[in-house]
Order: sequence, then C-alpha cells, then structure tokens
Amino acid sequence: MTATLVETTYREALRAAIRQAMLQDERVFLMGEDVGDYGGCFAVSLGLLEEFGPERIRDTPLSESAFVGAGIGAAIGGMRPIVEIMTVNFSLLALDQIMNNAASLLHMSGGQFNVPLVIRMTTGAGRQLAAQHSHSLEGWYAHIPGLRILAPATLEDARGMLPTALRDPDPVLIFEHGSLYNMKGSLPDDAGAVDIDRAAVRREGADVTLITYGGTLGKTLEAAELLAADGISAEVIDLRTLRPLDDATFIGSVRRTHRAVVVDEGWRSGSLSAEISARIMEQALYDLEAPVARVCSAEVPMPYPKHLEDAALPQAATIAEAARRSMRPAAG
Amino acid sequence: MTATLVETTYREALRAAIRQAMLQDERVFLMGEDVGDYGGCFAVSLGLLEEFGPERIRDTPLSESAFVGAGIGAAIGGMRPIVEIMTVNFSLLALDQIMNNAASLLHMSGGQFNVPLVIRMTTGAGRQLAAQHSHSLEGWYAHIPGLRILAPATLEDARGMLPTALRDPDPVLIFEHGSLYNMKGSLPDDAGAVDIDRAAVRREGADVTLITYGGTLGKTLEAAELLAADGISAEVIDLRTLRPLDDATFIGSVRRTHRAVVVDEGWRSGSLSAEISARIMEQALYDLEAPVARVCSAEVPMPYPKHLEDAALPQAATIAEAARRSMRPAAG
Amino acid sequence: MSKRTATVTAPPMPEAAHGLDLLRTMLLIRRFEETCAELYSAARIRGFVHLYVGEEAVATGVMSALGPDDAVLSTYREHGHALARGLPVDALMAEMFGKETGCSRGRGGSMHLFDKSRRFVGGNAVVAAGLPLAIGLALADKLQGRDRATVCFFGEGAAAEGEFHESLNLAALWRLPVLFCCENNLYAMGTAIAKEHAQPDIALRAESYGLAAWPVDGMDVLAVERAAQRAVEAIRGGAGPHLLELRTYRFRAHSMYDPDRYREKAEIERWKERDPIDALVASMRAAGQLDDAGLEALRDEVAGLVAAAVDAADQAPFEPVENLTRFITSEAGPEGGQR
Amino acid sequence: MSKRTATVTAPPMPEAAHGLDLLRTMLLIRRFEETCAELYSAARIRGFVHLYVGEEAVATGVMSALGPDDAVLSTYREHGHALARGLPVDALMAEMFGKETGCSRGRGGSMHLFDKSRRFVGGNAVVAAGLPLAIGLALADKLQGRDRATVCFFGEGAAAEGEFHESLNLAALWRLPVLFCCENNLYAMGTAIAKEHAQPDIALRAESYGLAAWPVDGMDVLAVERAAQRAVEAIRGGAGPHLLELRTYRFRAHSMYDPDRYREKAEIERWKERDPIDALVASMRAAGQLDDAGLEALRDEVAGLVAAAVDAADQAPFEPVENLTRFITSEAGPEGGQR
Ligand SMILES: Cc1ncc(C[n+]2csc(CCOP(=O)(O)OP(=O)(O)O)c2C)c(N)n1
Ligand SMILES: Cc1ncc(C[n+]2csc(CCOP(=O)(O)OP(=O)(O)O)c2C)c(N)n1
Ligand SMILES: [Mg+2]
Ligand SMILES: [Mg+2]
Repeated sequence: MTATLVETTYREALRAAIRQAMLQDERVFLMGEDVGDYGGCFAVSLGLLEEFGPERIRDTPLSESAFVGAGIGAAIGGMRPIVEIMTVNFSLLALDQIMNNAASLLHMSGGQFNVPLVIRMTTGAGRQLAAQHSHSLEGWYAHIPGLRILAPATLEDARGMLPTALRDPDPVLIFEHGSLYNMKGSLPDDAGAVDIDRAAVRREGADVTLITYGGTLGKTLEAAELLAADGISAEVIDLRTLRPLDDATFIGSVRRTHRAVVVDEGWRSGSLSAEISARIMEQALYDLEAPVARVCSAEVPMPYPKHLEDAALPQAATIAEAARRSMRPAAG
Repeated sequence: MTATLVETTYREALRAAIRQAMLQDERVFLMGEDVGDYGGCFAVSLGLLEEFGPERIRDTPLSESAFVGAGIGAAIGGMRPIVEIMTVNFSLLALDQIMNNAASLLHMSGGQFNVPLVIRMTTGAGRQLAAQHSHSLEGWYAHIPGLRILAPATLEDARGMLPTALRDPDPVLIFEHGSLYNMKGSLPDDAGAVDIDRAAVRREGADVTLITYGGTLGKTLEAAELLAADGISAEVIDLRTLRPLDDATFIGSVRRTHRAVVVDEGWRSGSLSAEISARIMEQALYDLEAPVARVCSAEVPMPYPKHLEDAALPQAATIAEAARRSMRPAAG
Repeated sequence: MSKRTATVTAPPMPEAAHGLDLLRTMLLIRRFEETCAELYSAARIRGFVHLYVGEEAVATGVMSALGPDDAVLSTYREHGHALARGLPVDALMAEMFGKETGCSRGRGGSMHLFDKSRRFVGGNAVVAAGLPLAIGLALADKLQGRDRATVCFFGEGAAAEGEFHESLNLAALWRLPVLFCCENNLYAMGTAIAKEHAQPDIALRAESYGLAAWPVDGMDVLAVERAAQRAVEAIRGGAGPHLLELRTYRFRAHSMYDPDRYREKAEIERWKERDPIDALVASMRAAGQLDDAGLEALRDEVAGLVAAAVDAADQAPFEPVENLTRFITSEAGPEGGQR
Repeated sequence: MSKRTATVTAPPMPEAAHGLDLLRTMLLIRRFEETCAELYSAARIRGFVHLYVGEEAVATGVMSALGPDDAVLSTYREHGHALARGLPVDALMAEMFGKETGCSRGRGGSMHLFDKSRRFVGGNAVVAAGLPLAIGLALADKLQGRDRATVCFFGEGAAAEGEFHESLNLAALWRLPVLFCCENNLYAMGTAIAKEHAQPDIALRAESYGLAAWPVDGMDVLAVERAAQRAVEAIRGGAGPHLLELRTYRFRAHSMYDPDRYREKAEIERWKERDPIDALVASMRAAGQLDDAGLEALRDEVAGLVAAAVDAADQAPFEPVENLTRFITSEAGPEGGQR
C-alpha cells in the first residue's frame, strides 16, 4: 500500500504539522499573538482554535519578551510549547530570552535544565513591507550556540521539520519565509517527520555549486535553469539547517565543482554567506578554481517600492551572473 | 611647543573624552544605568555627576529599551546623547530600538531624520563572569546597516574615538572591552579626536597578517612576539572600526604576506572573522599561500571557571600556533 | 471598567469656521483612505496598509490642539495622523505609490510617513516602539528649555508591551512634556482587549505611574479636541506627562490582509452608528452651521484634492535604482566637514 | 508612599523547633556569605559576587512556605535563596570555586546556581529575565493540572523593566499560580528607588494589574513566612497570582566590586539595627526559646558546615578542559533515541 499524493500548500503543510503534533502529544500547545481568534497572522493556525480550544491555541498579548520567556519556562515545566513570533522583525524584543535563557540554560546549569522549545517565525522580504517588516535574520541567529536553526524551503520540510524539532530536547527556531506560504505542490498523505541534520542537494550539477536555503531556493533553482541554457551545470544545495551547519554536503560538492556561489537574503556583511565562504576557505581552498562568490541583500533597510526592493534582493539573474563570473574568474 | 606625555589608563582616557565633549558642547549629555551616583558600573563616569549635575549625567531606571530609544529621540530632537548600556549582554533588550529605529530612521524617512547618537557599552569575556555577562557581540552588531561600530583597543582610541563619533551625524556604537579599563600607558596631554575610517597597522611584518580588534589586540601582539622568536615576522592589524570595514588595509597586507589569521573573541560561526575571511576570499584569493585561519571563541555560553574560560577564548599561544600552521599549510 | 469611564461631556459648539475645519480634515482622511483601499485592490498600492476609518475624530481632535513646534509620533495606522498634522495630500499619496515625490521619497510606504518640517517623526511599524522615542524628543525639549509638547500615538494593544511601562515610568519620573494618546479601538489585530489586558482600563492603569490620565470619547471630535487642549496646556505649564485614552473603533479590518473573522457584524454596525463624521455633521446641522450644500461642497473639495493627488502620484517619477543605497548614512558628513 | 505600607504585624511566636530552623537557615546564609567575602578577597572565588547579608529573612521566610514541588526562580543575588531552598552547602561552595562537584558543575559560579531536584530554576544574571520564565513554569503547572506554585524573586529595580509589566499582566490575565517576590532593598546598584520609579510603592503598582499584592516587613522572618504562607495557600486555592513586596535592605555593597559610595553610612547603620537575625534571636530569647548556649551551638553548627564545604570544595576536581563543549546540546538526544 503506497501513500497517495495530495495537493497542498506550504501554509497547509505547516498547519498539518502543528495539528498532528497537537493530536499526538498532549504536552504540545501553540502560543503567540493572534494564533487563535485571528487564525494566525499568516493564517497558518486557521481553524486550530476551534479544534483544540483556547488553552492549547493560546492568544497572547503583545509582549514578545514575556511570552517567549513563558515558552522557555513551560518547556522546562514539562510541556512542548510551539511559540509563534509573528515575524522575525519583532523577535528582537525577545532576543534576550532567546540568547540568555533558551540557548544558555542547559550549559549554565551544568546540563540540568534543557529547553525543549520550538519557536516559529516568518522571515524575509519581497512583499513591499519596507524597513521594519523585511528582515532576514535567520543566518544571524545561527551565530548563537545552543540553538538549532531551521529554514524549510519545500513543502516536505514545512510538513516534516516541526515534528522532528519537537522531539529535540533543545531549543529550535523555525524560520518560515513569508513568500512561501502560498507555494503549491503535492505531498504524500502520510508525510511526516524529516531529518534535520543534513543539507539537501536539490539539483545535481558538475560545474558550480549554488548554496542557499529558505526563501531564495526557488530563485536559485531558476538561476540553475538559466545557467543550464548557457551550458553550465549547476548543483543546488539547500542548507535546511543553518545551525549546526552540515559542512560535509557543501564541501563535498565544492570539491567536485571547484566553484561556489552562496545565495543568502541576509545583508551581505556578517551574513551566513560569510560563514559558508570561510568554511570553504578553511576546508577546500585548494579545490577552488575561483573565489567563492556571494549574492546577498544590499545593505540597506528594505525600501518600500518594488523596483528598489527587487534591486536590493538576490534575483535569479544576479545569481546566474555570479555563477557565470565564477566560471571565468580571471576576467572577473 | 610639543605636548607633554601624561600617564593615564583606558578608563581615564574614556572619561577625559566624555568630560571634554561635555565641556565643549552643551548638547552632549550622558545617560544610562548608574552613570551618576554610582560613577558608572566600571567607574568610567566617576566624578562627572559632581561636575555636570544630574540633568547631564543622567541616571536611568533599569529599562534598556526605553532609555536607548530615548537617546534616539533626544538625538532627533537636537541633542548629542551618549547612552551607556552597562554591558553588551543587556543591549539585547534594546536591540529593537537600535536596529529598527536608530539604524533605520534615516533611510525610512528618505533622508530626513538622521540620528546623531553614540552608544557606549562594555563587551567581552575574561573576567569569569559566566554565560550571561561575557558576550562579545560587537562583530555581530557589525551586520546592521546604518550603524558605525567602533572598538577602541588602545589608549589613544579610548581617548579619541568618542569626539569623532559625536561629530558623526549617524548612530555610532562604541564597544569597550572590559579587560582594558585598567590598561595603563601615556598619552599626550592634548590628545583628542582620532580618525575612525581606517584600520591601523600595530606591528609591521612580512610573513603573515594577524587581523584583530579590541580586547584581543594585546594577545595578538603577544602572539607576534612568540612568532618573532620563531623567526616568523607577523604584521598585526587592528581593525578599529568594525563597520564599515576598512578592507583596503588588511587586503593590502595579505597581498604582501600571503597569509592571514583572524583573531576574534566572538563565537566562531557567523563571527566577524568569517566576514574578513570571505572578503579576503573575494579580493585576494590568488595571493594566498594558505587558507585564512580563524582563532575565535569556542561556541559555548561562557563557563565560569578560569581554566574553562581560558580554554574557550583566543590566547596568544593558540594565535601563534594558527599562524605557524599557516606557514606550512600542506602539513595542516 | 472603572468608575472613571464617563467621558468629558458635550463641549459647546465651536465657531462655524472651526467646525468646518475639523469636518474637512475628517472627510479628507476618510476620502483618502477609501481611495487607498480601492488602489490597493487594484494593486497600485502594496505592502501592509492599515486604515483609520472610524477613528478620524482622534487624530483630528488631537492635532488641532498642537502648535507647529510640537512633535508627533505615529504608528503604522497613520494616514489620519499625517493628514491631520497637515502633511500635503500629494506627498502622502505619492508615498503610497512609492514615488520619489512621496513624503519619505517613496522609501517608507504606508507604514513610514515622515515630515521633518512638520515635526512628524513618523510612522513606526513596530508596536510600541515610538514611545521611547517620544521620551527622548520631550527630554531634548526639556534640556533645551523649549516649551513644546511631544505627542505619541499608540493602540491599546501596544500598552501590553514592556516599552509602554518603561516609557510611562520615565516620562513621569522626569516630568517630561509628553502627551500619550492611546487609541483604544478594543482590538489588537484579532485580539480583543479582554484577552490583552488583565485590567483593561488603560487610563486607570496609566495613573498608577503618577500621570494625569483621562478617558475620552474618541468618536466625538470636539471632546477629543478639548481634552487634548487641556492636556497640552497643562503639559506646557509644567504639569508633566498626560495620557488620553481615546475610546474608538475601527470600522474596517486591521489591515487590507485581514478577513476580519473575529468581530461580530452587529458590533461593527453598532459602532458605525457613532460614526464621528456623521456625529459632527449632525451637531453642526443642529446648530445651523451646515446644510446639504455646504456638506456637498466640502465633500467635493476633499474628493478633488485626493483625485489630484492620485494623478500627481501616478505621474511622479520613481527614484532611480542607482539611488538604492542612499540614506544609509547622512550625506552631509560629519559636523564641520564632508565625510 | 501609599497608606498600605503598614505591614502585617507581629505574628505569634512559632514552636521553638520551628524558630530554631528559621534561625539556623539565616545563620547559615550569613556565615556562608561572610566566608565567600573572605574567599573573594583571597581571590579564591572570582567573577561577580552579590551578597544577601541583611536580607536573609526574605529567602528564609518565603522558602519555608513552599513545598518540594514548587518551583523557585532567583537572581544573581541568590546564595540565600539557594540555601533556604535546601541546596547542599557543599554543592554551593563547590560552585563558587568553579568545581565539578558544584551545583551547576562549576559552569555557573555565584550568579548561576541550579538544582533540578529541588526545582531551583536558577540564578539569572539579567535583571527581570526570570519573570517570564516563572509565567511559563506556572502555565505548565496549570495546563497539566498540578497544584503547585512558582515563586519568582527580583529586586525593586527589576520592576522598572518591561518584563515586569508584561509578566504581571500575563500572570493576572491567565490567573497563573505565581508568587512574585519583589525584594525592595531601596537600591538598584547605586540608584535609589526614587530615581527608579515615579511611583515607588511597588505593591500598589502591582495591584493595578489585578493582582493581590501586599507589602511585608522583610526584616521580620515570621512576618515574611506568614505572608508567604497565606499567598501560597491562596494561589493553590486558585486565587491567581500574588505579589509580596518585601521591604528590606542590603547591609553590604551591591557586589564585591562596589565601593558603595552612594549611601549614607548613617542609613546603613539604622538598618543594621533591624538585623533580621538579631530580631529573631531577641524574640526567641524573650519567649524563652533560646539562650546563649543554644545560640552558640547553632553558630558552631553552621560554621562547621561552611568550613567543611570549603574544605570539600578545595579538594574537589575541576571539570576537565576536554569537557568544555559539553551541555551546549543535550546528551540524551531526541526523544525516542540518541542523537
Ligand atoms: C512588536 C510588534 N509585535 C507585533 C506586531 C504585529 N502587529 C501589528 S499591529 C498589531 C496590533 C496592534 O494593536 P493596537 O496597539 O491596539 O493598535 P491598532 O492596530 O488597534 O491601532 C500587531 C500585533 C508588530 N508590528 N510589532
Ligand atoms: C538587564 C540588566 N541590566 C543591567 C544589569 C546590571 N545590574 C545587575 S544588578 C543591577 C541592579 C538591580 O537592582 P534590583 O533589581 O533592585 O536588585 P538588587 O540588586 O537590589 O537585589 C543592575 C543594574 C543587569 N544584570 N541586567
Ligand atoms: Mg487596537
Ligand atoms: Mg534593589
């Protein structure tokens, strides 16, 4: 008996994951601003309040620091909370709790208090939401020891990362790119937990490795198509887990292709792309035929108008162009 | 008539800078927790309350977000505030104000509202203060467009960076490493503003470039001594300004030495050292004789005991060892 | 709720000319936003857009009490504040279109309207993030001995954030010239006030910081104006910070994204009966200050302004892409020289 | 200050045995900390160390009202809380030395004492950061139908932070079984309460969230114990969160770094006259429950415990350097399998 495929969206896959977790484990509950009556600011939790009631689909006041901290406390108290922060932009208000408590308690207590907490939040730009609603800080969060950082870029990962994260004894942050919620596709009706330890090769190729994750996977795959039309065979790697990084997959690829372009929606300086480049430097310098290139966001608070926002963000064309340049580095 | 040299400390140099700014410009005031009656948690502002009174040496309640935001508002209102956050660890509570207001207002307003604010804070580990009091996040802050990030590592810079920062029309963050306050030395009695646009070569050398800043400059210079004893001539670069980075100075050096070690007290993954390595990758790959190496902090919330803290932090010996390895990369 | 919910009762009618000014402003806000809603549906305005329809009396009444040197801090629901503060309709509409002629050169959009010349220190899209800025602006005035007020708008939802607490304490502690204007429209997105606040009487809560705090009928522009005038007068007289809890209601959804599932239709209808524009029109008619023709003329006037603004915005240029990285740092460079 | 500053007055003396227990705990805390101060001067304890001397009645009285299943959240000024909660002196002293036998394996030091078996969820060195954790622990109890209380200690300085506001609101809104214990020692580092709070009556302020909040004489261990017992009883009975404002004073500087320039010597001396240990000793003597010999025996007992703890800590091993990166993630791995 094989599973049948069902049409779904990224949003529905996330919702199905939450719903299943709630059904299977009484300790799981969802907490955040507008997860209940409103149905989630991006409608991820729509309908769950009706099914699970207000104790387990718990609307909070606007108080990011307190309800994230409450998630940490509840995790220590034996629950398996899923805390939703509406968007990464507001997560700064809870950063002290995330860094100094969630990520540190296990170590500070000499191994006594682990924090099995999952925090979900929307990330990314591309919807003309301007400077305060367009941050891509998931790579920046990946700097913090003690956290696991996930960036589901596919339906399968939207469906499968949460159950795995909920089994993790330590805090996991899941960054959902705002432009993906409406992404359509199909999933087996029995889709479930996926591994969160390995990067995935989303397209195989021999000439250049394109390394990305989350919201820019689609554009990177598009770029690979553009390159294919030029006769360049690009391998596309989806990092999936930004911390801890699975070096082995991308280093192995770069050893074969000898060229890499890192695509990252974060601001360029100090972005995750720098870490990837530095690790290739450390582990595969002698395999390189060209400098590792980076395609990142322009270092600006995101402007509102579409033409400026487009110009600020990585695009398929700019990714392909960076890859082409790395094919002829001397000319670059 | 030449200036005479006077004995001083890093702390006194910082204080002299604040004092002079207060005397010269009525718009300047200092605000933060315990800057007044207590004299500053690291005694930087000791005596200033008596001289300038409580309006200009302004003790605040424990409310990092509000008083940092108030600094931003006061800057817009025509003042030149110096806001002291006791330590970088607590600055997370004010990060929303720093990123979403201080760093963004000029751009969001289309150039209308600049924010001439200086924020000072203590950073760094090495004093057995454990997980929540030992962060080195200045390199992480350097990810944020719209901010200038300074890390004075010398008496001259402790004395001179503040006046320059106060003339900047945009927000400047100054990170004072906690282990430097008692550093002794001499300064000309007329010492004043220094440039904040360029990195400094603190020691010239031909074989390897050691790139660092702030609290690890001393250890890096020690490492250079160790290397000299082995016949290795190390150039030591003090970045001074972590954003915007002065690439030209370190790239130029690496082009000559063909080898680089970046020393950074931040946690390794996603630290400023990665950005430096990535820039060398992009701009000087073909000049390298060895992979750019990084000596960073272990990726742990800082443990309390000295032996573990020492092991977690960059040390002269580990820096020297990394440099030696880069002299014989094949063996590495 | 407390016994203090009774609001200042009907003040006397003002001069006809003043009433017409208030009415014109409210009509302008309403027309501007209805047009924005249409343009949003036509995908000519994008991003998040939060309408103020139903709350016009609040911005209109408060701004009418201010002088040109006072500062104003707003939120993401800010068209009304901006228009009432006198920002040109053209500059606002151009901003909605993301054009270079916009009040923020198009960089801000609906949530980030700014105007330095009118001390309109902007829209702020992080809830409660404007309160600390207000503290600073007021502190700057105090330190420089300027007799100004800083007005800061925010919603009742914002009052649950830590910034509210920290800022009210600072304002009261330092007796700063701030007027906090809490627009209590009973919902923070889809969350009703009873799920936001253990004690939903915001004015009463504010008093616990040692502020003078008054609840005001936010559907009555004259009541709002009078309360704001009194508060601003007291503030200028050195009485320290004040808070007005302006009890109002938004007739439309939280934003153009919001399907508004969480409110009863009947509740919305009940509040619509208290439409602040209708209420002022009725009072002015009763006082013989307005007739059908007069009202029609006003409506035509604001419709003309808005239509012209749409045309102008349509034709205005976009900022060239080469300018993307402008305004990250100031172009003037350090004081005393170019950078 | 409000009319409510009058504290619960002298409760009747308890049984002698119980009084001796309380006294022993207070003496142990005092002795432990005096020893720490000496060891700090001898550079055998490092980092930041915040002494509780003068405030012993607070921890002692509150902990005495708790059961083993209740949870406790502390601050960086936590030796007293830890000892009163029953953490072994040996494990605490070893932690001060950074030894592997410490209650946090030496990784935490003075500011991060933990003990899972006693639900002592630690020292927290970020001011006010423990309050949100308390909300979560209490929520977990509520959701799981467990009849427990969570007690959260913090200073009056912490009450100015946004977390205080957000957490009190959440606790009241959700009627959580939390006991907030605000240790009002009149100073936050060098900042006097009048410079921290526009309204310095913390208990009164807390009431504005819909909490039951009582001021308590924090120098009287019996008063503290009785107030805590009543509050915990009410909390267990479903009455929702409570706050105790424990009015106390620290006899020593903020930390071992602090030269204590900001307080009048006379003020310190006045408070020392109200030393909580002396006060209990006096009451017990008056009630014929204690004589010189009894007191001497107790002092010897605690001195012996502390001396033995120092010896044990001295001889205990340091965690091997190879272990540095342990406890970043859990070693057990995911539920249902090894990582
Ligand atoms: C810190 C923060 N958290 C969440 C949001 C998302 N958000 C935008 S508006 C809003 C509701 C605010 O309600 P209220 O303060 O009552 O103002 P209103 O929208 O009713 O005018 C929320 C939750 C945000 N912008 N900032
Ligand atoms: C968020 C934060 N800001 C500043 C500090 C530095 N600091 C440590 S204790 C303290 C004073 C706290 O006073 P209070 O809450 O009254 O507690 P007490 O020390 O008097 O017991 C300060 C400012 C900190 N640890 N955390
Ligand atoms: Mg509202
Ligand atoms: Mg205190």
